[in-house]
Amino acid sequence: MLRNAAIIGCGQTKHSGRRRDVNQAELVSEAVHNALEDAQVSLKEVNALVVGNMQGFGGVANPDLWIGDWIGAPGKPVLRIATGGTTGGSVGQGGFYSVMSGLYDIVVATAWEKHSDSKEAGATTGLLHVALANFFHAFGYGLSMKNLLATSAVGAAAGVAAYQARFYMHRSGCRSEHFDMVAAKARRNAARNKYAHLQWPNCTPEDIHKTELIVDPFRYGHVCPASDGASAIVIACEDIALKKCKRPAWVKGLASYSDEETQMQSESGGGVGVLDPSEQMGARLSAMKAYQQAGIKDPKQEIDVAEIYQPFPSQELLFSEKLGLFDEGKAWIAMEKGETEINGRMPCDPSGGVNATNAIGSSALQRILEAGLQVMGKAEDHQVPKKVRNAVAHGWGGVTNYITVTVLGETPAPRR
Amino acid sequence: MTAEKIQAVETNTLPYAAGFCWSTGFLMEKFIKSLAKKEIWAAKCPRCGYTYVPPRNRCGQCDAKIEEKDLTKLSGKGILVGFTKAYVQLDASSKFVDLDEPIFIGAVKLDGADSNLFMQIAEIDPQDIKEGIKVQVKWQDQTQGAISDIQYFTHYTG
Amino acid sequence: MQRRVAIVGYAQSEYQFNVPRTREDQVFDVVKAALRHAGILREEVDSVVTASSDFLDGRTISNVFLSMAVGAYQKDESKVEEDGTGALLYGLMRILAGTHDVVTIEAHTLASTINPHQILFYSLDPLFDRQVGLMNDIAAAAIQARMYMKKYSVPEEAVAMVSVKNLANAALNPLTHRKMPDLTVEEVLNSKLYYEPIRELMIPPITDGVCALILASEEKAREITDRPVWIEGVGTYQDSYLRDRDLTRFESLGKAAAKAYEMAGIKDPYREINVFEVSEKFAHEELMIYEALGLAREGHGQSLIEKGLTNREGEIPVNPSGGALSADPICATGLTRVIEAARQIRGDAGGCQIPYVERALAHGQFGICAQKNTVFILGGDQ
Amino acid sequence: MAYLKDQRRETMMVEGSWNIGAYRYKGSTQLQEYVDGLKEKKLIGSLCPGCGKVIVQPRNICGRCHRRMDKRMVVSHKGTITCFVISPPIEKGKYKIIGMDPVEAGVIQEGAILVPVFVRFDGADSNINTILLNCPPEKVHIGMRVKAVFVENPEGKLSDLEGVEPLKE
Repeated sequence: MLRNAAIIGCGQTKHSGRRRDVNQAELVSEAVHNALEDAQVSLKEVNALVVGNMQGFGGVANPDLWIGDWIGAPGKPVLRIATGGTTGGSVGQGGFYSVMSGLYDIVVATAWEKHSDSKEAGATTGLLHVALANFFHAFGYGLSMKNLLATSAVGAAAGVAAYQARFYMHRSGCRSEHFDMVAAKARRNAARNKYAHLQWPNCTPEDIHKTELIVDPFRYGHVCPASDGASAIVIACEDIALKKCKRPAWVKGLASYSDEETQMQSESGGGVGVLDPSEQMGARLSAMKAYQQAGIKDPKQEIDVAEIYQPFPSQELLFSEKLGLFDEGKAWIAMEKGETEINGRMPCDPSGGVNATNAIGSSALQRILEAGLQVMGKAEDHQVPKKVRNAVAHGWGGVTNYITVTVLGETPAPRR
Repeated sequence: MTAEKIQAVETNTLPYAAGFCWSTGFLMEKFIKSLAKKEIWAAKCPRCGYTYVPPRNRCGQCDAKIEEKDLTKLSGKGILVGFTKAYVQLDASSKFVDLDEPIFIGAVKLDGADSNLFMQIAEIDPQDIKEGIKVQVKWQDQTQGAISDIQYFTHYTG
Repeated sequence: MQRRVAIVGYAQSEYQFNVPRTREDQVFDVVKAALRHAGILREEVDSVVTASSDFLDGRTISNVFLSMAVGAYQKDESKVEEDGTGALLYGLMRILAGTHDVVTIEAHTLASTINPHQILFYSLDPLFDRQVGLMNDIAAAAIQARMYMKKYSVPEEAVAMVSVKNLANAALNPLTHRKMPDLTVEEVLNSKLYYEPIRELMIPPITDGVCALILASEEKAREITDRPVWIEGVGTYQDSYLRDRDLTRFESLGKAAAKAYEMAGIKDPYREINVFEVSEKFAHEELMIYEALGLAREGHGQSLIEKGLTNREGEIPVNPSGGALSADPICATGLTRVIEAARQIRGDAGGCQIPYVERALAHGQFGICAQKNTVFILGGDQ
Repeated sequence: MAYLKDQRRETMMVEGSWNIGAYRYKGSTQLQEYVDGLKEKKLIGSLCPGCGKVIVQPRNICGRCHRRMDKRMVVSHKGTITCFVISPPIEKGKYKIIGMDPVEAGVIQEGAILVPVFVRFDGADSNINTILLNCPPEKVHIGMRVKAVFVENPEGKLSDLEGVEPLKE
């Protein structure tokens, strides 16, 4: 890195299933202005904006053209980045690169999703469209409804997640009950985060276990909600960050390695060569690169808190391993011992994570934002009770083939 | 089988449209509901005075917050600042089809507002449609609190 | 800029309507060709930035099945959803940041998938303009054209001359879509009226196209090629939404150009830049672009075309490749302009070549009535 | 205790749509080669000349090598289950797939338990997503040997491959 950048302000909206009190533009504006207020920066001082959502969910094409006027875009550079589930992570990283490049000094990165604007339940519109073009093509070759049920794992939202969980269980020895524990933790943590969606104080694994089975190994209680919400961060170069912020969250490493799509067809109905969707080479590579930039040699010791993108509880476990926080196949054992609780040795998703709040386009930016809050010491009720030197934020998207990994810390990355 | 032989085929798409139900927010809700009373409300920025129609809660010029108290009622009369005569329109299958009768689409600056509204201009002799003429709202006979309550803009009756 | 960055290779598909090949196939071929043109292997690339749009491609996460085709397997990848010049800017930022050295930039739209003007209808304010249901980008451009022509007394003929110039230039470019070497002003003015005063030959054809280029840091660029094309300046800005803009001028383009000139140390673009490749999505826009780029005073863009100054043989050739009017694969249009400008600097532009090009300007736009504009200044060695 | 509620006044809505039916997608004819193979009860994959991987169903491009996969291979009917999930008994009105209910459409019997699986056929370097037949759900395990089950009279459709069933070796 030739120039340091840091988060100096964070803003998000209250997330819920129906933020019908505002329209899409007002929702985004709420988060951006919260962030500006937090950073004590006016929109006039902002040099550029990086924005993003998943267009298909909100039903507005090129939403920055319309929404831009609510967030001071006129007369500013605006870059819209969208990479599926990692959109938020990519937007955040786009913001970091904007400042690190030396082209801009203060940049606002914002991402949002408003699921309730879609008539179809949950995220189906968007998720279906990922595959729709391919399904249409395959119908021409006699794709049956049974084939479709197999691909979608009988409707377990993102079908591949259920398969991925099974692969992980087989490899690590973890059981469905451990997913209950992760989900219960997410809801308990969310109850301490005033912006989160599914808040359930004192939720127990038994509460989750009582919910109906979707498809073994997943229950309804395991799955993330579809939320309305937006998040925004203010990113500044070194001089300004030091001037404006007592304890900025420095970007120490960032990477977004892609892998081959892990299930379904390639563009025209072909197979894929990833034999195990829980292998996640993209996550491994991204983490390696980001830690290398950050000068982190042993993430187990040097990372103090992790914000992992876990719409499904299995993913908190398997991705924490890919991020090097636990040994392969051992995350669930650490979780059983309480190491991933807010007051544990390696807190994972103290905010509740995506499992409690999923405004898709924004979710991965929220991980960066929450990691930033932990470093800045501003996470209020869900602040981890220890010194946070380094925090890692993760995002996944696409057909579990897109990854973003960002490392934030209390000091800038060492110069090479 | 060589790569050259691999051709693409066009897929038959199913007749499927994704539906959306955008929430409007408070100011826009007031705007739409007031159309039932044949009222047009605009939002005047408390800081710079720029007046938006339809209203919005954030000023794009100076970034000030705009609230319900900043709403002002407009007369529904304005000036045609620009227009075009449309010979085609997009049909349901997203193709351009010829209109039986060309229509006029105008950019109308309502008195007291700074935004332009892009609406149909009708019931004016085509030769009289020029930049700078005064126009006013033609309401539906039965207004119901929907954007379609504004039928089009037409000649100014004073 | 913190580092010097150069374009070291590029490739384009043939721009046509309804190419009978899949998206994946076309993207693969062009990226492969760009790597070959640069003379490097996929393994040497650090990062890939693509530009495409979910709405234009008709699927959420439009890039999800293309990662393999663009050569992003286990590479640092991202996607912008706007014009390809946005992807180029993002790729440039990644190199400037010092985290990457070689970046592939790819942009595509197969506009035959759906009428792209429908997508610009979908970009309207959903709470009002989309409910009214009258507008689209052509209607907006028509209102703009009329307002501009009225304000500065621009005759229809001057607008038609832009189409005549660009479509004749296109005849010399084997890749482009609409080629009309013998087109006359009368023919343009007799073509089908869409929205007065905009006629069929003042609108780009619906085009499928893919283009890609390879960007490298100075050290890498010197290793890869003897003829790097340097990025000397860049500027990008956005305007207000349609309702709250002065449609008779491209304010954001003016700012973008000023910023790019400042970075490149250009005081007098008219004399210091040898060729201009601009994205004129409607014929009248090119006249307004002249003004925004500082080549003519406000309202005087018409005189450049009338005097033939922007012809191939003129003092400031604009769009010798045929411009966006000859082929408009939406997200790829701006990146195509960059590639055409780079070809001019390297002397590789074939029939479109302008003699003695040292510096070139490329422009990309996105949105209704060019709401978002990006300008790049490119230069050769020396 | 249960979930905390977020109460706020909802504003009115306006509607709109995105017409997916207006798109004209293109797909590759490589799927035709695959279904032609199914008609003869053959499972066809593509071979990458770079890394030697065989992918079923065939695909055009090997991302690892950034090369075209223009060779074809036939893989075995026998394979191994690499992954599975088990559905609860499927009830009417529970699932919708592109607006259709599989029980109502008669594709699945009410109360049936479905076991979707990943199968790696011998000779392939990829998984195929299909359904396990003729096996009680409690018996399924990763590593289970299976063989392909075709419909009686294959017509050259993707649905010709009905699923897999346990292999008695």
